[in-house]
Amino acid sequence: MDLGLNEAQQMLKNSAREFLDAECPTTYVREMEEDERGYTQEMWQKIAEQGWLGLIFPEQYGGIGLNFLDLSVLLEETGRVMMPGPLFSTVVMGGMTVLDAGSEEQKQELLPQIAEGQLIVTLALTEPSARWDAHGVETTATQSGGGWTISGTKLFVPNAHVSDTYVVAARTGDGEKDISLFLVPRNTGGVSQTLLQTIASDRQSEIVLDNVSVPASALLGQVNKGWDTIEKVLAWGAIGKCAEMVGGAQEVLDMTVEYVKQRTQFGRPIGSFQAIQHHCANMATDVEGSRYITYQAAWHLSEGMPAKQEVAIAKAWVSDAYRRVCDLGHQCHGAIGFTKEHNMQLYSRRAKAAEVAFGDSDFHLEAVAQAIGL
Amino acid sequence: MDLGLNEAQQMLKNSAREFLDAECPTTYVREMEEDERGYTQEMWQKIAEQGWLGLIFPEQYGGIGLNFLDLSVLLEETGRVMMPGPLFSTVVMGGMTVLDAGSEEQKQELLPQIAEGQLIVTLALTEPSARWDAHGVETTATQSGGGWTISGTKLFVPNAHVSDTYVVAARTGDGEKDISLFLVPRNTGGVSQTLLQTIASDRQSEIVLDNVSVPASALLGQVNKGWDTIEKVLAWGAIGKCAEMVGGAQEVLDMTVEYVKQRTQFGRPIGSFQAIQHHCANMATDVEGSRYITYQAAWHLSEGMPAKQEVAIAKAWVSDAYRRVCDLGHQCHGAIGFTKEHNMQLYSRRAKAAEVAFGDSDFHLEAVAQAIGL
Amino acid sequence: MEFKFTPEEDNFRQELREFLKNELPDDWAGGQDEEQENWGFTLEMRKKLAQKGWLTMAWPEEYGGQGASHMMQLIFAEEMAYQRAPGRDQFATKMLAPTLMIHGTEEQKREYLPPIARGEVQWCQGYSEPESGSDLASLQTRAVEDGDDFVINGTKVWTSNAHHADHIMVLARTEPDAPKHRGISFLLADMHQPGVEVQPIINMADVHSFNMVTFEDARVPKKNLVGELNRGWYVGATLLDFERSGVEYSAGSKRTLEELIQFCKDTNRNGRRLIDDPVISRKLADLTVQTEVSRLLSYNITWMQSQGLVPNKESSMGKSFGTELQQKVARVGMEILGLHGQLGPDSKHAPLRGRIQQAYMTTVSATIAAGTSEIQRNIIATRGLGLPRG
Amino acid sequence: MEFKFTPEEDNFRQELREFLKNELPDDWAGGQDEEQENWGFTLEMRKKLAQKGWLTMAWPEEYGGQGASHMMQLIFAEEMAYQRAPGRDQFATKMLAPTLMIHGTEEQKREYLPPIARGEVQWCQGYSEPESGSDLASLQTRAVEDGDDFVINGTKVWTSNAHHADHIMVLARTEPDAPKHRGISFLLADMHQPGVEVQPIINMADVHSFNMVTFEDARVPKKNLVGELNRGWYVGATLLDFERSGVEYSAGSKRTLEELIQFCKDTNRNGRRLIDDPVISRKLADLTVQTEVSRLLSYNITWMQSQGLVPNKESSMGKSFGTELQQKVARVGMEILGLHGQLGPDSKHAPLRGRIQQAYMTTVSATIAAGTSEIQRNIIATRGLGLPRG
Repeated sequence: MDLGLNEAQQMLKNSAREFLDAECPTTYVREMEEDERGYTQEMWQKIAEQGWLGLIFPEQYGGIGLNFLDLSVLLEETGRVMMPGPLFSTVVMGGMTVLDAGSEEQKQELLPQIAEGQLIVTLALTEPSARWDAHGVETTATQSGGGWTISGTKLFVPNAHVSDTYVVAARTGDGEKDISLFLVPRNTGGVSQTLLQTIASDRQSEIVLDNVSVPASALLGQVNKGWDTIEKVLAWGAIGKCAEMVGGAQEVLDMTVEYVKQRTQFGRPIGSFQAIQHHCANMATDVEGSRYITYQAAWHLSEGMPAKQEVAIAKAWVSDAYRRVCDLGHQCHGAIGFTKEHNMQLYSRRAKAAEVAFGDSDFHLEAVAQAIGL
Repeated sequence: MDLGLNEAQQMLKNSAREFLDAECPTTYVREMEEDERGYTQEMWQKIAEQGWLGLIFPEQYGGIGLNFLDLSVLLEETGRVMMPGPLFSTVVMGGMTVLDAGSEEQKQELLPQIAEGQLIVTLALTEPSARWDAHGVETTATQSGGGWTISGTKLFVPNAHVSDTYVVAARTGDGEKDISLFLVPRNTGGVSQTLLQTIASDRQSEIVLDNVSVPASALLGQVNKGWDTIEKVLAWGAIGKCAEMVGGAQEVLDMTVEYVKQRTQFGRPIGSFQAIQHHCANMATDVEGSRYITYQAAWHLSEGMPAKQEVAIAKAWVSDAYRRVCDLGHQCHGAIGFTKEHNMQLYSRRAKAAEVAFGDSDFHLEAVAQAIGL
Repeated sequence: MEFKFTPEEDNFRQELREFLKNELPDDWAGGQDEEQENWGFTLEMRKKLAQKGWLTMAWPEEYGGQGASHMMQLIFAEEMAYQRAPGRDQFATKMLAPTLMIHGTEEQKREYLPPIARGEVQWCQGYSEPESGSDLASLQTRAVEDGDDFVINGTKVWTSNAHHADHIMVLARTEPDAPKHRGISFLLADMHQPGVEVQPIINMADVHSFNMVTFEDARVPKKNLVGELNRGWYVGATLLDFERSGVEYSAGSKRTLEELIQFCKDTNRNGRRLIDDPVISRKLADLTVQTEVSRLLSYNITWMQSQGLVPNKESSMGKSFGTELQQKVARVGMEILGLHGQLGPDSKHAPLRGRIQQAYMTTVSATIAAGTSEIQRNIIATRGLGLPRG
Repeated sequence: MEFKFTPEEDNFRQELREFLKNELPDDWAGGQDEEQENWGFTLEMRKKLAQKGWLTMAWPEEYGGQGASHMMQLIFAEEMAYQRAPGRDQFATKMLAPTLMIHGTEEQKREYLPPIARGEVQWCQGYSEPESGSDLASLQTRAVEDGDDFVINGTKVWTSNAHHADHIMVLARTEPDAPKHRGISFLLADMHQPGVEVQPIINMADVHSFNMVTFEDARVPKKNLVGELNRGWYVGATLLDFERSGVEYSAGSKRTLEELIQFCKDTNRNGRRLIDDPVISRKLADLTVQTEVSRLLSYNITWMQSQGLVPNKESSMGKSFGTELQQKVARVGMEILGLHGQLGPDSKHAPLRGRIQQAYMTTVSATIAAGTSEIQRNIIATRGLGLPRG
């Protein structure tokens, strides 16, 4: 048992924090909420220069060769400052899918581009049914003339508006898990993309694929074997999201503690009132529990160990814990916290989006029940 | 809408409180916890003299002719002081069953005796399966030689050790609700009764009926129609129990408020600490909500109106609310509250028994779901 | 006891329901009344409700009421909230008017009540200040006597509907040297005068609901002092109990819950109706129970008022329970909607036209506005149960 | 990071498990160690555990330990709690000993630690008094210097295992005129002396677990003063952090939860296995998650100790979370058992031999003993987060 960061992770964490404190203040986050793209190209290039986009890719693909645990350390920091932009979708949802399923050629082609910030990729998985299982994939791909024709509707696809390439999960057989993955450039004929209005002011899209033709080389991995990769990506996504949430929750706790120390009512700081103190204590306990339960799962994933139960436990807990932390944060902040100008609500809106991403606690409690044989 | 007691109810409440404060102090309750019968004959006679045993029976059966709402007002008071003895089982579970199902002759014979304190009756319904539906009745009664032979095991029968007569629910046909009721004197051959060790130190028994022969006249109501009565009795029982719980919860609140006013720590009454204040506020809100939700159902039952939803809502809420009130009462009392010598634990143990009697919140939430068409 | 309405009351509810059915657009799902785009419709509805005499039913006839029962007024409030119908000015009808009837002069009542009854005015509430929220009595807005007037300087905040208001009730400090509760007066000020400035505050749901109101030498005639000079705190507290005593909390929850239940009956997911998922059905049953408790807590307040009793801890119980329930309903709703819960009202994929998402965001303020849940529990404990102040 | 045990640690757990399997009766379901009928077995087990060197593994060898890692000790504590095995004297091994290693003199360590390591003694904790519970520092038991001794007078209460104890650690006031935290000393007293009287306190589960201990001119040699005179509060606080830092909370919950899950798999109700009831299965999954969180909160405390860090808010988090979870597990267990949950251990109809019912009653004290949940949250907020004291 070792619950601490190693030296390299601590350095990564420190440098990320330093970079983000300088480059990603909430003024930037707020600007990006209103911005059409949702991030600046300048910031994206800086992120690439930090090596974050290739952090988890092996060196032969232009990456740094760190592991998922290291990536989680980074995501805790990006979550802390609510860093806008397609890092999560490009690296965790796009890049790691390519890394897991792609042919050597595909990896050689795509991963270095991602690492350099030249290629933005996302995963188009969920559909209007909003299911996380293979049944949820109703988009079909059929072979035609040496290539494939894909039709269907994808919903809640993050950063599809700026992604150069979509990894599209499509049904290629009648078996439950007969799902295959395809690389579909955004500008392919028949692809239309519409931004959704979401609670987190993030950039999720509806993608309609209307008889979209792609060549045989667009197939990522083997036919009907895509779901094996998706299952891994869902676990990475869930725990990567947990790491972001831990960072966000910690920041909400910190900002709340700061606020209740300085806000005075009845002639004393409101942080001296027991009700407020207990709210803060509950928040702190939730943050602490969230952190270890997240890193336990991240470590298992990082080691390539079976982690169904650990992942489900983590996402079930953190999804609710972050929301509770925000609820109490709001309660401690009073009216100022739900004004648009205050940062508190930036976090609580993102907490809701993160809660439902990759399955909420209802979904993962069901998975826990299955994992322990209930 | 009228949420207040009428004058007669207020008088009943006042006189009950006066009587119980004098006759049923906690010293008596504690003595009776250790007593084999669980109450004194002297007290029983006094209760009969108060008219409580016949309160709800029509005057032609030796009763006072008050209604179920009036009875609920009384039960709130008996619950407040945890009055020991078979009043609830004799009146609500025994007497009201006879009143609903019995022939004129049976009512003429039994009810005046109950009202006078001469006859103690209980309902033997639940079995080791602990189900509250008709499927739960596996005890059988078969016709033989002009009478009936009854066999089976009843569990959790209140006050069976002192009841002269058991109303036994037994299966008399293959249909789901082919249940009939029988009057079985305790001393009938083949009846054996064993006291159970229970959390509330109340007096519940296992009753084994081993080929018990009763005459045809033992049938209460019609063959295979007993479940109609049982459904009513379960509603009366649930809401009568809620009324007791409201009384108990109010007393727990009162004793807790009293304690936290006088108990001093850190140089001030602990009731001046916000955490304790908020515990007490939550208790008070639970008591208030419990009272109105109980009386709403009691009024509906009293008026003979359909009340499935009101009953289920009340028992679902009050079962949990009373337990919450006790939990917080304990938390405010600290260590002294879970010593045997303190009254707090007398209430919290009874709260648990009342919670599960006539269905707990899980059971009744399911009933609510059905009632609103979920 | 009687847990039903009289035939007359039932008839009135029916009449009101039909009126609203006729007046509200077919697809009416409620709106943020105070937003500019809806304000015209709000005023129109107000006029019509006033013509029916419904805005102020329980008032004495001399002030524009009908001397109806408190229960009739509760039914009006409940049904309006349940139907999410616009038109009520709660600051005037629910809060100011009953306070004026207790503490106001005959002249004040005659001046201010009839226009409210006629639906001609909008009031707002000048209570909170940037440095005085939960500790309202520490407020620093000053009112200084100057001839026949008070001259007001200071800043009020979180002032809902100030941008539409004609009048504001202002708690202002008139005696700076007195103990803080003893130097406050309750004044009725005209919003349409120089020296009153209104700045919008946008909330997290991107709605302009609150405002900041700044007074710079604004004037209030002395006859607009309600209650005694320097005793305004007690007038203001009376008003707060009225503010917190609403049946609106449970009515709103009930409506949203019913819509959720219907949605779960109508919607399939993973091959079965949502309602057939036992975890979902359990959550909805649980909320049904709590909504019923919330309803009775608020009925009790009205019943007490009808008996001439003054609800106090009961208002705080109803308020804290009701607003926490509103948050639970919104939270469970979001849980049920899952990914779709993220979608705003303008999205074609948004279930229930995005109402749940809006409720999720707007109810954040429910346990804070009109006194936080913590303050309510303080009140229940100290004023209600007699626990010593901390 | 590494979220697994080393092979050596796994081996030790396995060895301990097998040892306990051999030593405990086949149908061992745990007992109330401190009850008279079980006490002989407790002492027997203690001796055997001592012979294995397990009672005090992480201690330095010179005091009877083995210099093993904190994690090894955690495994011992976790497994013992999980198996509900008797024999540990937590007052000595978990609380007093690590405190003595920090604050004790060499002489005290040499005198008191080896007997603990050999399993020869029982300690108890003389902290609370009738008028000093949460406000422990207000304690009034007096210790007055008299020659080479202190003479103690006063009353301690809620003293678990005092009726079996050889020694008691006493917080006593040695300087009545100092500020309350600055006049307390930490003393080690012999229970077997005139002037020490032990009276039983029976708890709501009808178990003799607590006692009242009265000192009437009892004597403590001055060499038994731990830490400085009048600075005992800080010694005592060190001990409290050790007391609250246990993995026992989660281990106990884990065991009970697993038994409940097995029971739900084995038991049919209403024609299906209990476990197939989605509402029940959801509750069990939820508790599984919380038990895991509780486990990691306590692992973190041990990990900090292994790094030479001093857990403080972490102990209070682990304690409050862990004990509240114990209550939830017992509550859910009772919900699942329904009517049968009422039955005590002696009833033939009692599921799981009445353990759930017993847990339901005994865990009432969990959030009160060793500092209430309210006190833990105060500590997290003030000492942990730096919020100003109220």
